[in-house]
Amino acid sequence: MASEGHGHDLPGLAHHFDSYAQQRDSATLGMWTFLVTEILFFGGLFAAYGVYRSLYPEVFRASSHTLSIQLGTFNTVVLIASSLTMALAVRGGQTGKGKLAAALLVLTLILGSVFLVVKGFEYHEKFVEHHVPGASFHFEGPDAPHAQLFFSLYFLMTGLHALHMIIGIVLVGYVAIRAASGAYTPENYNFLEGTGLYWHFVDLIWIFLFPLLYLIGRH
Amino acid sequence: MTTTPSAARTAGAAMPDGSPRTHYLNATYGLKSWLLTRDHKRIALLYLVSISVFFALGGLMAVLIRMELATPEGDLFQPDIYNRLFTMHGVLMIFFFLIPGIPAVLGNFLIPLMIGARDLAFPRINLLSWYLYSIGGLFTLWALLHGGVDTGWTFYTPLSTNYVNTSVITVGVGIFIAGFSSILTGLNFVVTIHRMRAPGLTWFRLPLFVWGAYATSLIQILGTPVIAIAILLVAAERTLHIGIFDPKLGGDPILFQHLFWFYSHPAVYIMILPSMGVVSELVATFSRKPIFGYKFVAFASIGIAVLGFFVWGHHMFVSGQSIYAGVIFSVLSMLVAVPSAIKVFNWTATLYKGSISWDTPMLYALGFIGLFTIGGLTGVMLATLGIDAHVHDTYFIIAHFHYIMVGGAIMGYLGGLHFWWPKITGRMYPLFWSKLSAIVIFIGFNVTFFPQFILGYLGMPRRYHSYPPEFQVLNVMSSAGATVLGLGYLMPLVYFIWSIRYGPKAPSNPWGATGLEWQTTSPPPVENFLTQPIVTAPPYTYPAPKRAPEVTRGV
Amino acid sequence: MPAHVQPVRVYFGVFAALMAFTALTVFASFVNLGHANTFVALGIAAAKATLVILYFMHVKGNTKLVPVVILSGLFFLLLLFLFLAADYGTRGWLGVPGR
Amino acid sequence: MIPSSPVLPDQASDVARSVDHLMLYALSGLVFFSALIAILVLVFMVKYRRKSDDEVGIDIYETNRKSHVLELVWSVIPLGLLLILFAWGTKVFFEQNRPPAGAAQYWVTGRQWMWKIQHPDGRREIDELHVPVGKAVQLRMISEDVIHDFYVPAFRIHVDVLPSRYTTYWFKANRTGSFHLFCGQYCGTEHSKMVGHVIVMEPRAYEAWLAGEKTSPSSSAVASGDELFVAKSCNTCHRPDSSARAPILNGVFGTQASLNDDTKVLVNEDYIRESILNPAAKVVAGYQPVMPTFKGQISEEELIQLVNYIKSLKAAPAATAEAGK
Repeated sequence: MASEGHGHDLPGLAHHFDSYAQQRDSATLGMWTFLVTEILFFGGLFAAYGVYRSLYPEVFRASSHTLSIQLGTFNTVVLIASSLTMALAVRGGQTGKGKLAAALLVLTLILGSVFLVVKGFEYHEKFVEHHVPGASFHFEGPDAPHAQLFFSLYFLMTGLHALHMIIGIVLVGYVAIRAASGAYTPENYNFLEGTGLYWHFVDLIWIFLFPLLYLIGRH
Repeated sequence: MTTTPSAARTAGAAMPDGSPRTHYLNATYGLKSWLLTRDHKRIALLYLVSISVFFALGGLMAVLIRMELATPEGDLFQPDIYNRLFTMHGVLMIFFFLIPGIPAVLGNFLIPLMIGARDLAFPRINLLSWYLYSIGGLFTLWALLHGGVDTGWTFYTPLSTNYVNTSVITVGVGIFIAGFSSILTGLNFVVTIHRMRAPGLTWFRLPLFVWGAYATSLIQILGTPVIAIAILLVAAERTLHIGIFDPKLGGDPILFQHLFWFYSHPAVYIMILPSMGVVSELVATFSRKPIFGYKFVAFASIGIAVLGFFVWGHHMFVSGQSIYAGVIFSVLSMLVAVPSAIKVFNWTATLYKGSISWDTPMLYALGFIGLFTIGGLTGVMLATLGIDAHVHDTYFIIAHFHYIMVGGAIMGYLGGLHFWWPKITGRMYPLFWSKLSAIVIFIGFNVTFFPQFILGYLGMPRRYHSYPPEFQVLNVMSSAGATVLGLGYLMPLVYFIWSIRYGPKAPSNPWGATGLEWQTTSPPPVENFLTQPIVTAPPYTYPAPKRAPEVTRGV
Repeated sequence: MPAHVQPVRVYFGVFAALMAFTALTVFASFVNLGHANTFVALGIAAAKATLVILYFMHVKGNTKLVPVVILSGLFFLLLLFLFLAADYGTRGWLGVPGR
Repeated sequence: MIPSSPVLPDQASDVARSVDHLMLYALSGLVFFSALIAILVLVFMVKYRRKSDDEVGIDIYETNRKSHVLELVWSVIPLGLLLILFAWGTKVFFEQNRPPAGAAQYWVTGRQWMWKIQHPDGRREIDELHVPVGKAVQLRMISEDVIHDFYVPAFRIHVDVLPSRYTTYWFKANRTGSFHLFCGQYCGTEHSKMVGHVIVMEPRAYEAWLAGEKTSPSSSAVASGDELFVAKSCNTCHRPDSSARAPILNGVFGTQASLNDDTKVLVNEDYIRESILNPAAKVVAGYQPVMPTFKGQISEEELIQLVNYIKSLKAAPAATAEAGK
C-alpha cells in the first residue's frame, strides 16, 4: 500500500486513511467480513451434509468408518500446530521481529504442506478402494447407493478445504518473504494479520470437518 | 473514530464560478488512467458503462420475448430458442444489471462523498470487483454466443444438472465470479461506512441512501456465498454426477431450491433497498424537508434486509416442501411487508407541508412509490398460501416481480441517475425531455405489466412459448406496452449522452439539496473535498447551506 | 498505538487446550452415547473454535464490532439450518404424501 | 373455449370459490391502499407545490408528538390485516391440500413432456383426465425425469410433481366441462406443450366412457401389480411359507414397521417405492439386506402398480394364497 503522496506522506499509510489505527481497524473488519462470507460458503455444504446425514444415518456411519481415524487425528494435530506457529508469527510482526516472523511462517508453510500430503495419501486410498463417486464407485455394506452421497460430500468438503489450504500456503509464502525483508512494522502489519486470520479460519473449518466426517459413531 | 481533519488537498483550487479547474474526470487522461484507476468515482463510471451494456442486451431479449408472445402459436422462434431468451433475459438482468446496478454505480460514486471520505476503504479491491464483474459478464456473454442456457434463471435441478445440454456451467461460472464482485463491493461499503465517516457524522446523521446501501451490503455479504456453493454443487453434479441433487442417487432436488432461494429471495432486496434509499433522498430533497420518521425509515431498511432471510420458502409453497414449513414462511413473509409499508407511508407523509418541486427525479420517485406499492401488495398476495397455490409460476408472479424490479428498482435507479447526473458529469440534461421520459416509462410500464396480473390469475403459466388462444388479447396489450416502455428507456440514453457534450454546465448544487456530496464541486475533485468536511447537523436540514457558490439553475 | 500484544504463554496454553480437546473428541466418539455423540462432538468442536477465535484470531481485546460481525454471520447460518430442519423435520406430518 | 369471465378463470370446484373469496379480500386491501397512497401523493403534489425558489418545507415530525403514534398506527393496522390474510390463506391452503377420506385414487406420471394418467380401474390415458363430477378425486403423482407441476387453473391449485417421491393433488369438480391442465413448473424444451385437459363428466357419462373405450385389455392397477409381483419373482421371497427371507407384505400398508437400526418407519407409498428401488436403505428388523435392487429395471408406472397391489393385500391369509399362486 504505497502512499500516493496526497495529504500526508506517512510510510505505510494509504492516502485515503487519516491514521494507522483507522487503517488497521478497516483491514481487520474487512478481513472478518470476508471470513463471514466464507463461513456461509462452507455453511451451504454443512447444510447439505446435515440433510443427507439425517436422511441416511446408517450409511453415513458405515461410510465414515472407512476413513482412517489415525490419519484424521494426525492431520488435526498438524493443522492446530500450524495455527500456533501462525499466531506466533503474527505476534512477531506485531512486535517488529520480522526475521522471527518469517521463520515461523516457513514452519507454518511446512506444516500446511504436511497436512496436504497426508490428505493426498487419504485421497489415494479412496481411489484405490473405489470410494470416489462416479462410474467406478463401489461400496460394500448396507444401502450402498447412498454411500456415494457421503463420499461426494467428503470430497467436496475436504476438497474445498484443501483448496483453501493451497491458497493459504501461497499467501503464507508471500508473507514470509515480505516479513523477512522487514515489510511489516508494528504500525502496519495488516496484511500479515489478515493472512493469519485466513489461516486460522481454514483451521476452524477443519475443526468441524474432523468430527463430522471421521468420528460418526465409532463405538 | 480518530479522524484528524486534514488540511487542504492539492487537488486544485476552484474556478470563480465554482467549477474546479481539475476534477476527477480531467485529472488524468488515457485508457490506462481509467482501467487502472482506484478512484471510486471513476470505477462507478466503469460500472455505469458495463451495466448499461447488459441492460441493453437484457432489454433486447425482453423485446424478442414480447414479440413471440404477441401470437399464441409460438411461430416466431423455436421453443428451445425462446427458452434461451427468457433464461438469458433473467440471468443478465438480475445478476449483471439489477444486483450490481445501484450499489456499484450510485453507491460507489456517492458513499464516500456522502460520508465525507476521500475514497472507499479498499480502493484496489473496488477496482478488482469491477474486473471480476466484467470477467463474469464475459463468461456469460461467451456462453450466450455458444447457445446460452435454457434452464430458466432459477437453474432448478435435476433439469439443470441432468437433462439440458446447454452452457449451464459456463453461465454458472460467470455468475459465481460476478458473485465475488458483489461480495467485495458489499464488504467495501460496510467497512467504509463503519470506519471512514467524517467527523461529526454519526449514524443517525447519515443520509438514508447510505442506510439503504448498508442494508444492501449486509445481504450481499451474507447471501451470496450460499448461492455460490449452490452453483458449485450444480456444476459438480453436472460434470461428476455425484448425486447431491439427483433423485436417482438419493439426492433431493428440493435442497437445491432451499440453497438457491436462501440467496435469491434476499437478492430481491439487494435490488430494491438501494432504490428505496434513492427515493428517500429524492422525496426529502424535492420537498425541501426532513424525511418523516427518519429513524423508522432507516431501521426499516435494516429490518427488510434481516427479515429478508426469513422468508425464502415462500418460493416453494407448492414444491413439495412440508406444508408446515410453508405456514412458517408465509407468516414471516407477512412480517416483511410491514417495514415496506412503513417506508411508503413515511414518504407520503414527507410530502405533507413540503415545498414540492416537480423536477424530473421527483417524477421518477413518485412513479417508484406508486409502482412499488402495487408490487408490494401483490407480493403480499403471493405470500398468502391459498392464493400462491393458484398463481404460483403464472404471469401473476411475473407481473409482481417486474413491478418490484422494473417499476421499483429501475425507476429508483433512473431517478437517482437524473438526480446525481449533474454531480457525476458536471452537466445538466434537458428538463422537458427528461420529464417526458419519466411519464412515458410510467405509462409504458403499466400497459406492459398490468395485463399480466390478469393473465396470471386466469392461469397462464410463465415460461410458455405458446399458449391457449384465449390469452391473446391481454398478451397483445402487454407487447404493445413493451414497445412504449422500450422507447421510454431509449430517451434517457440519448439525452444523457447528448448532455455530456452539449448540456449546460451544472452548478455544484443544482437542486438546493443538503448532503455532503452537494457541498463539493460538480464534478468533484479527485480527493472529493478540498477541505475535510465536518458534520454538525442531521441530514435534510433545510434550507441547504450554501458552501459552494451557485451560479446557473439548470436549463 | 499498536494493537494489544498477547504474551507467548497464552498461545501455548491455547494450543495445549486444543490438543486436549482433540484427544477428548476422539475418545468420546468411541463411547456409545446414543444420539448425544453428535452433540458432544459438535460441542467440543465449538469450544475449540471459540478458543481459536478468541486468542489466535485476537477477537479478545479487539473492537466490539468484530464479535458482532462473527455472531451475525453465525446467526444467518443458523437460520439456514433451522429452516431446513423445519422443512425436512415436518415432512409427512400431515399424512398426505408430498406435503 | 372462452372463459366465463374476462378476469376470472372457470370456477370448477368449491376450493376454487374459496380461493376467489380470499383473493377478493386481498384485492380490496390492494385497491384501498394503492388508492390511498395515490390520492394522497397527488393531492400533496398539487397543494404543496413549490411557490417560490427559496421556499422550504415545514418539518412537522419533530414538533408534533402524534408523529410516533402515527408511525405505530400505520405499522399495526397493516400488520393486523396481514395476519388475517395469513390465517385465511393458510386455512384455504389446507383445504387445497388435504384430500377428504375416501377420495377415488388416480395415478399421474409426468415425463418430458406428457402426462400419463391411470384410473382406479386401470384404464390409462395421456394428457387427458376424465373424472366424474361431484366426486372427490385424489391424484398420486410422480415424475420420471425432472420436476413438473400439475396445474388446473379451474381448481386453483398447483402441485409440483417430483422425481424423488409421491405428491398429492386433489379436487372435487362441481361442474362439468373441459378445463386446462398445464405443466406449471418449467421442465425443458417443450414445456409449453405439456398441456392437456381435465374433462369433468356426469357420473353416468363417465361410466359409459369407461366402459365404451375399454378396448385394450387393460386390467386394474392391482391386477397388473399382481402379475408384476409374479413376473419380477417378488413372490419367491415375499410369501408366508418362505423361511423368513423377506417380510410378509399382507396388511403392512399403513402400519409402522420396525427397522434394523431400532427406528420405525410408516409403510406408505414412498416407503414401498423406495424399498423396491433401494431395498437396503431401510430394512425391516430381523431380516438381512439380501433383496436385489430393481432400479433401472422397472418403470414408474410399474412401480405404481406394485404399490397398489401391496396396498391391496389384506392381512387375511386367503389373499396371500392367491397372491402366491
